[in-house]
Amino acid sequence: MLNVSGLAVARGGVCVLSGVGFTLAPGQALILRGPNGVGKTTLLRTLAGLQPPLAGSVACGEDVIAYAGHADGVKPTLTVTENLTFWAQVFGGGGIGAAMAAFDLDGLADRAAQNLSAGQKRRLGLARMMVTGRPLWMFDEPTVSLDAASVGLFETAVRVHLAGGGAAIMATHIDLGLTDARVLDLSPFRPQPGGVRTGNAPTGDEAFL
Amino acid sequence: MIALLRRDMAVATRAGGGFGLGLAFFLVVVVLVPLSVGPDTAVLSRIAPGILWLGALLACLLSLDRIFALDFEDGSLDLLATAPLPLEGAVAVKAFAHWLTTGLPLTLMAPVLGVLLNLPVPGYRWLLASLLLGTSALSVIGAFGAALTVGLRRGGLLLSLLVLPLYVPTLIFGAEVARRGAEGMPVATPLALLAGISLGCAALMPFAAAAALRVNLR
Amino acid sequence: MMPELGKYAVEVISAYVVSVALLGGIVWASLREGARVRRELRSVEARRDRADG
Amino acid sequence: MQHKDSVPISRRMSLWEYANPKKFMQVSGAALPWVGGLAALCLAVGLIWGFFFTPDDFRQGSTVKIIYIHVPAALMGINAWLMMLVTSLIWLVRRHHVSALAAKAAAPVGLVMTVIALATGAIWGQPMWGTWWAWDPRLTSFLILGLFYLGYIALWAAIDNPDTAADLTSVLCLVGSVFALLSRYAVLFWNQGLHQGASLTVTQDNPISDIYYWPLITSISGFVLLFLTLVLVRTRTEIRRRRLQALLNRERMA
Repeated sequence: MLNVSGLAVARGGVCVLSGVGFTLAPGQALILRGPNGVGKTTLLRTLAGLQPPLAGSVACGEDVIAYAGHADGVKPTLTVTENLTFWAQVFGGGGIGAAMAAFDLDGLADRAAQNLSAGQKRRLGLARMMVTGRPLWMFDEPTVSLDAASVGLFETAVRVHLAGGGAAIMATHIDLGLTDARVLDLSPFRPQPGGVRTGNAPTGDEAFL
Repeated sequence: MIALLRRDMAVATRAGGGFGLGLAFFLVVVVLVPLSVGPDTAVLSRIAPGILWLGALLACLLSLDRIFALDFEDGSLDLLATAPLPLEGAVAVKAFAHWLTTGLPLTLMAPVLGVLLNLPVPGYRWLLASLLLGTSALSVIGAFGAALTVGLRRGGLLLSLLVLPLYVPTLIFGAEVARRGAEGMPVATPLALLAGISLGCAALMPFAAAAALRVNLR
Repeated sequence: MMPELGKYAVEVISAYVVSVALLGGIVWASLREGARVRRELRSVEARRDRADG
Repeated sequence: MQHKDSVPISRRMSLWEYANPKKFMQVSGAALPWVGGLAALCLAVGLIWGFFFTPDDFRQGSTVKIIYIHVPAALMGINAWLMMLVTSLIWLVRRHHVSALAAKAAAPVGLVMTVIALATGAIWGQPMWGTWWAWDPRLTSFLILGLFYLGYIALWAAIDNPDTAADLTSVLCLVGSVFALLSRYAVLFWNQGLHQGASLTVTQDNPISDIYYWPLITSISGFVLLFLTLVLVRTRTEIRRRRLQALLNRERMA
């Protein structure tokens, strides 16, 4: 489903990770780990196609990835149902019933998003992934501000998604109950100072060193 | 696409969406003009088309940064950029939503304010027509400016600086239509040129704006 | 040997003065900025060379 | 025959080598004293010749001497923008950093040229037209060009990431060029609408006799060379600045 090889990514013109490679098959989950600032978010954004890689390749079909960043993408003045329906329609119009149920949002359906608690808003943001109908979900710190019960809901949703032939990549610090997920520690992929050639077109600072 | 249009309209018109602010600003500008240039109705009716156009343009400018900034801050833009809808289409739809919630109400309000400035009677028709055409160009050009400045803190003032020179042709032709209309002169040429600018902008600017957005999302 | 500028002396001279001042200003600003950046770059390069040993 | 054809192609390819920052620094460093010296020489000769050794015009009196500044500055005001347009395109298509930085370097120079053209125009206009400022199409177009320069410079200054800034300013330059052209036509249309036929002509429209022509040409070459010198100096500064930033970034990473 996703084949990454020799990937180097840059943040602010500086190469932060290089030589990243892995493959992800349907039904698999990958957890990215590493200290703050190692480049987890940058890697996810590169995989999602939001920024071009410095080197290497990301092989992935069209319209496969759904990416949820730090922010929830929730409009405060719209209700929970309106928010979710909007994303469902943008991504080709699936129903929102399953997502509402999976993240226990039914009781909040008609509440404006600005009146939700941080955790409830987060659940809404995660439910967004379910209505996209995309097979590969990518999360950046999905469990921030979630309580234990909500983390459980999230795990279940991901597990159901994997069982249905989907896949997931998430950057997180806490231990989720996804025992069969692979873990990729990004620390070894930091470029060694002075010693890295990133191959093709020098981007950012490279040309000036 | 319709979903995006509906959502943007809903966000703009609900409480805190700033829907009425542009209209109120337009009203204030038009009220202040006679207070500053004096109550002479002959002078006012001569400058009325230009003042109405300028007021509408400034009111439109006020709300431009909302086109993308809110979606950028709350992460919606990331998800929109990876959605099946091409980003160019999303930009066009958002600019259209901006026009429906800003340009169109301003256009409809302009004749009412024209009364305050003694706009000559034949001018109303052409004022409406020119604003209807011209504000659409203002929205699309503004969307481009908003896309350029979306990632910047305090980008509002820079946005005005970038967009105002781009507004020059639209303003000139639009105000010319309204002025000639008010003076009973033929308006066909500037009207055609204004229509050309509006159509050209609507066709091409979404591409430039989408390119700028992609750069800003990196 | 000042040329006879007639009644427009003020205009002509002020035009030249303004222009030369503006040109001088951009030249001066460019050179000063260039010197400043060059100095900073030298110090950073020296620091790097020391660190490399 | 085929062998012969391949030579110019390879030569053309090698032109892009100068877009490499290191190569550019070498070449520009060697060329700079010559270009700068020639610029100073041409400017001095052109302006002194024009100011001291040309006769007054029978109609405009001594104000005609302003032409040796006004026309070259106006010319460079426009050509600097054209150069920025070309270098922006090169950056967008071929991603050569030097190209983007040259556009950044040229903008303030172009703005100064535009301001000089406007200022000398106003000073000249006062005795000739009886007003400092008229909303003549040419003057108005230049004012708008000045606004475009301001916006372009402000956008460069506002963005932290240099590659993002280069991309966005290039897009602005392209779109701005189209709108500057549109504005030019719009202003022509608008002014004719305001005062019928009352167009104010600048002496350029009259054929210039030789006695004014040669100092003018010298002065124009001086301005072109001065522009070139300043762009080289400023581009070198920008390259150094980027290198400085790159080294600091690397220190931070280590």
